[in-house]
Amino acid sequence: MFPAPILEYFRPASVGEATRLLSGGAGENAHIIAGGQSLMQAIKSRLISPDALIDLQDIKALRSIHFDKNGLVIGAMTSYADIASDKRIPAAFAALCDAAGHVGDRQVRNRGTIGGSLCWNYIAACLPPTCLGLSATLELQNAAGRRRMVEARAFLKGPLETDRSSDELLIAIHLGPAAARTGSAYRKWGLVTDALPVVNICVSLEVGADHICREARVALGARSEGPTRVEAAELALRGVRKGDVRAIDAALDAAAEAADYQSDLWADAPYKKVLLRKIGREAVTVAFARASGEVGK
Amino acid sequence: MNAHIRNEGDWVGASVNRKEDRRLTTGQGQYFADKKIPGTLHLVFVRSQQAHARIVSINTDAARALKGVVAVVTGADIRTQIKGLPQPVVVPSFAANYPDFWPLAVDKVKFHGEPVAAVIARDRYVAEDAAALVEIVYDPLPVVTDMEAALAEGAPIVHDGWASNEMFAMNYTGGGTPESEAAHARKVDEALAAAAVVIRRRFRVHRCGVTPLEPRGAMATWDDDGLTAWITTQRPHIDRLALSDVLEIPSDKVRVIAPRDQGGAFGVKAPFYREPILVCHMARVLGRPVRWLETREEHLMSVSQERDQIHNIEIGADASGRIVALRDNAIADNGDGCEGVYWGFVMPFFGAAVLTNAYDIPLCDIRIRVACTNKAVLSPARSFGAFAARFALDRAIDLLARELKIDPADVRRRNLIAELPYTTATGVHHDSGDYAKVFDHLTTLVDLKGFRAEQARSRAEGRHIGIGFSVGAELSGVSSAVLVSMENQPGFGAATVRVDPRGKVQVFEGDAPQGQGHETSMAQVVAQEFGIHPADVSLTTGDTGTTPFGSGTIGARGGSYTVSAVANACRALKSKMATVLLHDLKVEGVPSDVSFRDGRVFLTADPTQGKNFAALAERIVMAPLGLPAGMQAGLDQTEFFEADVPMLTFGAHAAIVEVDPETGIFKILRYVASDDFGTVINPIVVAGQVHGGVVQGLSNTMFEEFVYDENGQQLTATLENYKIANAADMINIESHHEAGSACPHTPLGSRGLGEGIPGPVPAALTNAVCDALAPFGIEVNRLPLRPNTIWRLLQDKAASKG
Amino acid sequence: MMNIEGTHCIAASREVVWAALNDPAALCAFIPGCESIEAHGPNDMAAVVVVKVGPVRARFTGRVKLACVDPPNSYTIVGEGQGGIAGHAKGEAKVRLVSNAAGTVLTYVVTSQVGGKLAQLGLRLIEGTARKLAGEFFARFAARLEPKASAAPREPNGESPVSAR
Amino acid sequence: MKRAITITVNGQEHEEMVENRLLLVDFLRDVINLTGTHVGCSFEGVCGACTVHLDGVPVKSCLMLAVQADGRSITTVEGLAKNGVLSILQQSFTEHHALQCGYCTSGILMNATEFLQSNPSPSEDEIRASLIGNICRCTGYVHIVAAIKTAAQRLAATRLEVAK
Repeated sequence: MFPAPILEYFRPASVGEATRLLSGGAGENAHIIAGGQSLMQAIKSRLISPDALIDLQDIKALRSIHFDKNGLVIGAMTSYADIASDKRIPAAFAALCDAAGHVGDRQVRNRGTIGGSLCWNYIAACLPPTCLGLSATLELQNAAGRRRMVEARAFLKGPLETDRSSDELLIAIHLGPAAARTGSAYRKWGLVTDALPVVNICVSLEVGADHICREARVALGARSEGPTRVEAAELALRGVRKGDVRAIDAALDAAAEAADYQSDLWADAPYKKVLLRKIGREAVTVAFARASGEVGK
Repeated sequence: MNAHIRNEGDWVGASVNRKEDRRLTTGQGQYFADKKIPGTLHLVFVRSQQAHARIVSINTDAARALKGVVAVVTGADIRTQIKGLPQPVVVPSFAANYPDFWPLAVDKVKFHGEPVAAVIARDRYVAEDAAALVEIVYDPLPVVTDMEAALAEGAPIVHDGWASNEMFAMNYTGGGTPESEAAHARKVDEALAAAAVVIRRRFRVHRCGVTPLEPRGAMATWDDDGLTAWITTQRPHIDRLALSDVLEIPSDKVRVIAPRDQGGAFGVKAPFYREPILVCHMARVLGRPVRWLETREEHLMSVSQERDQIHNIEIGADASGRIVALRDNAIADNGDGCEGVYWGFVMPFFGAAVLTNAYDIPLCDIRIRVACTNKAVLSPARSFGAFAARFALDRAIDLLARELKIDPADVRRRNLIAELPYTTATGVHHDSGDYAKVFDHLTTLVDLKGFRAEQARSRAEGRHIGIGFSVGAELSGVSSAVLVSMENQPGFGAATVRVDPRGKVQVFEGDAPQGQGHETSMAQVVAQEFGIHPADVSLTTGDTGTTPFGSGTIGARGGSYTVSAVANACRALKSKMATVLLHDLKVEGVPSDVSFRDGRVFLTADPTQGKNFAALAERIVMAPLGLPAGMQAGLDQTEFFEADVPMLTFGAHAAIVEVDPETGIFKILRYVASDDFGTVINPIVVAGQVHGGVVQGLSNTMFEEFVYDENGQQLTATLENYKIANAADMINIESHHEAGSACPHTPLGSRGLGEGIPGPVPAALTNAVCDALAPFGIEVNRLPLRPNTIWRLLQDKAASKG
Repeated sequence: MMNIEGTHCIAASREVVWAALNDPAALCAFIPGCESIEAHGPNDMAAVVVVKVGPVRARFTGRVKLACVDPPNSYTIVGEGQGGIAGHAKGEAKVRLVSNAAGTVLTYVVTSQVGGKLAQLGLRLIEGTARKLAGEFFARFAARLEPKASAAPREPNGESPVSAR
Repeated sequence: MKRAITITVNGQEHEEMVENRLLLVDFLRDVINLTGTHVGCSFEGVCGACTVHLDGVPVKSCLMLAVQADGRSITTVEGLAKNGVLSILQQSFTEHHALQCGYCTSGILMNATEFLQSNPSPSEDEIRASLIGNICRCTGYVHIVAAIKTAAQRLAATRLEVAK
């Protein structure tokens, strides 16, 4: 199946050029194409028929992973493959590597980008709940050059909806600063390996030297209303000692309750809660271990 | 002779690298979509978004007005221009309700995905633009998507004018009159009543299929010579006759070519479909080449769906586990039933006919009803019709074993057909072999005794491992005796072998392989017979203009029928060549005194007396002087092979799994197949067939499912939603054929294989899962086998225990 | 097919609420993405609705009908439309009004079905979107009937006055 | 709606006028007639048969527009064999019977060629995970995994040879 006619194709070389196109230069029905691994599906199926495409591939500045005084900065056009293979990403943000390393398949990971995933905000996506669970802050810029920082929580709205306004470009994803002894993990379940998640979870834990969780963040995706943080589970994890399976399960049960899952082709709603407990245990266990520096990514 | 042993220098039995692979690994394959003719127009179908609705109006103005569009056609346009189906050549010799249909829907649509209109344009992109502009107004009708509901009183009727949705029904046993059938049923009742143990269960197998990676396609040209059509098809010769009938073109004016390389078929490309008819018709109407290339979405919406059966089974056995009687009331969901050759119901018909599998069951009462619903028609899929039947019976046997507290392997072995030949209650002929030996080999391979000990230890540690068995007596070619009634076609295998004056051998096969490696297997046989190298043998397939008539690459006939025709043709030519050699050497003798080896033809008794193979061929073809009296010149031979009895291939499968009872998630630890393939022509090719067949079966069982919602909307028309197993989900399948024995009914002793391999898979896997969870006592009698299902059953069980 | 249920308290009399529920112009204002509604006959209207989910837009043209009309207590509003290549959609809301001290309690049960490409592709999108649209409809409805609305417009994170379950 | 693009394919530069909406896979197959790259799905981009290298990295050419590849370098299956000599991986595929119908093979070869560069001594699990983006319907993957394993060993031996 083929795209409907696309009148214009732009390939800006800079953020400024891209935002100018967005603010009117490319016309009303212009779409940004990052890696295009989701957008091209929508374009080929003609659920979306853009008059113009703004391809960001030439904006080299958007493709980087570096550290600043607050923590980690990932350019919006950084591919999943680059994130998954970056050995410098610390345990606090290792969930990002878990997620990026299991999106789709190798080919998709080579092309797909973190920024594209966040701006598309598909229900069954890996990166949105991960950035939510890591309390990422997103940096956007408009044609006037105004930059604004938005928390992932505010940015990610319902399915396919975000806080990005039509003249803004997502520039970077900021993570941190993270407290010492913080570890995170992301896990998902799909009917076949690495499929779009039927349930997924991102867990980030700050753990004391006594192996007791001080702070926890839990985010779930694969919900019909978009990704969400689960405060009940976060509260329940605070004070939990590493390896306390019963307490961890109780927290995950709270997460499952709050998830409000719907049945779909792959699993019924009650079973999704079971799956969440399974992958959640794994995520919590790995996050604990990473927090205390016991395992790498 | 052990089937797998071969002599040094033999080509038959050697794992020869395939001749096909150089071109296929370098991108030089010639698949359907790779064939291009300048000036070709592209046809795109507009398909129904409704499952059941009257067509109120179709507005094609906007589509026609688009630049680049050449034509837009609807059912109303073509129904007077061409004949619809059914046409005799593609109708089985069975009494059934055959729905009338045209390539495009007329008056009403009957499933989500039915072609309603077609756009022909200068390129595919424009054709798709125009297709989006065709406006169709529907008046929705009540939808029926459940086979039992479809057969109930008062159900919405899928086909106008039908009294009910029953397309086909059959009682296989009991003699054919209502009285004799009733009497027979009473006999079965009595046997069941007298049995020490009776199992009664309903088994439900979901809709899934084989979905080759290359979708379908058709391209046609029309000129003074008539119609030439390139079609992704397993049976070009049948398509040719059918096109001739439907389009009312003399058959000598129709040539059908199946591309040399086809990207898999597994049965899906065997029916005579509606789309190629329209492509050919439009090429004639427009006088230009027209091509249609199926999208994956179309493929998943309209073909490649099979299985979808319910089996209500009763089996009775004595205390030792010997089955004394079997009853099955089976139902199949055939969608709209519109498809040439099979009409969807031939698969479930066949599945019920082979229900008893390789088991000796003396008394059977087997019936089937096939319903039409608002879904796509069933299309053949590897393990033709039998997939569901295999699941039902081999699950029932496990339940029987559990009831009797006997190991399911023992119960199975006890019931295997012990003495061959054997004819089942439904009339299926089992020809030869030793089923028990093949099965015993399997239990040895998996070390059943050792496994049971390990299982006990594991359970003590809280690990749940289990083993499951199943068997399959599968098609090894299909004889005319079966095929004439089932598909209205002959069953023979056909091949022409031509030795050219340079000593190269050309083989012409009327079938159309799709990845089975015929170029290599046939070359190995020819090389073996003539004592030449397989590199000197070429194969031409699938072109009705150049190949002998054959019914198609179906039912594992490559290794049984076609290869036998090739061998017999070689032998006839050898006899001729040997006769000429003796004649030229002025030696008294018979052809069997002459050997063919290492590129030479010589007297066995005196190897110095002989000729190069090529030189002898040149002498006969190019210098046909002084030939033996009465002998014709030339070295072309066409043979039609038909075994003297219908043949089967036997295999036994075992799966070993570990299940997590908390989630129902299971892992396959081992999957072992022990098969009897008779004389194996190419062991590595055979192993590949087993691996692929088993993985298709596993994928069907665990992942794949065509889902229709209650409105008949098909929700699984992408590979995102129709999940196929990937490499990470699968393991190394273990394939063994050492326990096989040469088939006495074929010249090489080979048996056909490949077709039925997925059949035993769902029962083996499900039995293994249930065995692992035996302490919980759950029964999985419904597919797909998914963690969710297992978990749900465990929950229900726990709840019922309170 | 999915079911969405909700309850809404509106500080207006049942008669006022009922009148609004029967006024095409008012309905058009409440239905998210509604471009036009024209009355064709009693309880029968033609409507054009653009459904927007993020960057995906589909324009549906179709019919809106009222059934089981029991003034001023309840009715069923049924809409169905064709969205061209996107597919087709059908939705029905059973609406019930009960007076209480604060005004009117409106309860609704929405069932919706989609077909065609939407059903194949949007499987996971539709549930959330349908809830969102139902929520928006009744939130706007409340906002319109209560100029000094205590019911705030729906918040992005689901803190809506509508309790969708 | 049309645009002039220059794409280097298998080392050869192609300058063509194409529609903006033309998919890269159709550019390869229909514009420059390299039909070794195949199409197996509609729009979902799941089957992997169309996998090519974009600047050395495997991507799905059905999920890209040709204009997106303007100025970049593509390698297709036709570019793997050099001077008629099969690559070690291609050779290993033919020896292990790692293909039946061959329709998925081009995509798998392109994916696995680069995979073995990035992970020269993969475990079986890693090989299987690397193939998730390529559906094979015929082989059950067993021989494909074996062929990649063997190729890894041979490539290692070749590197050792070069090092010596």
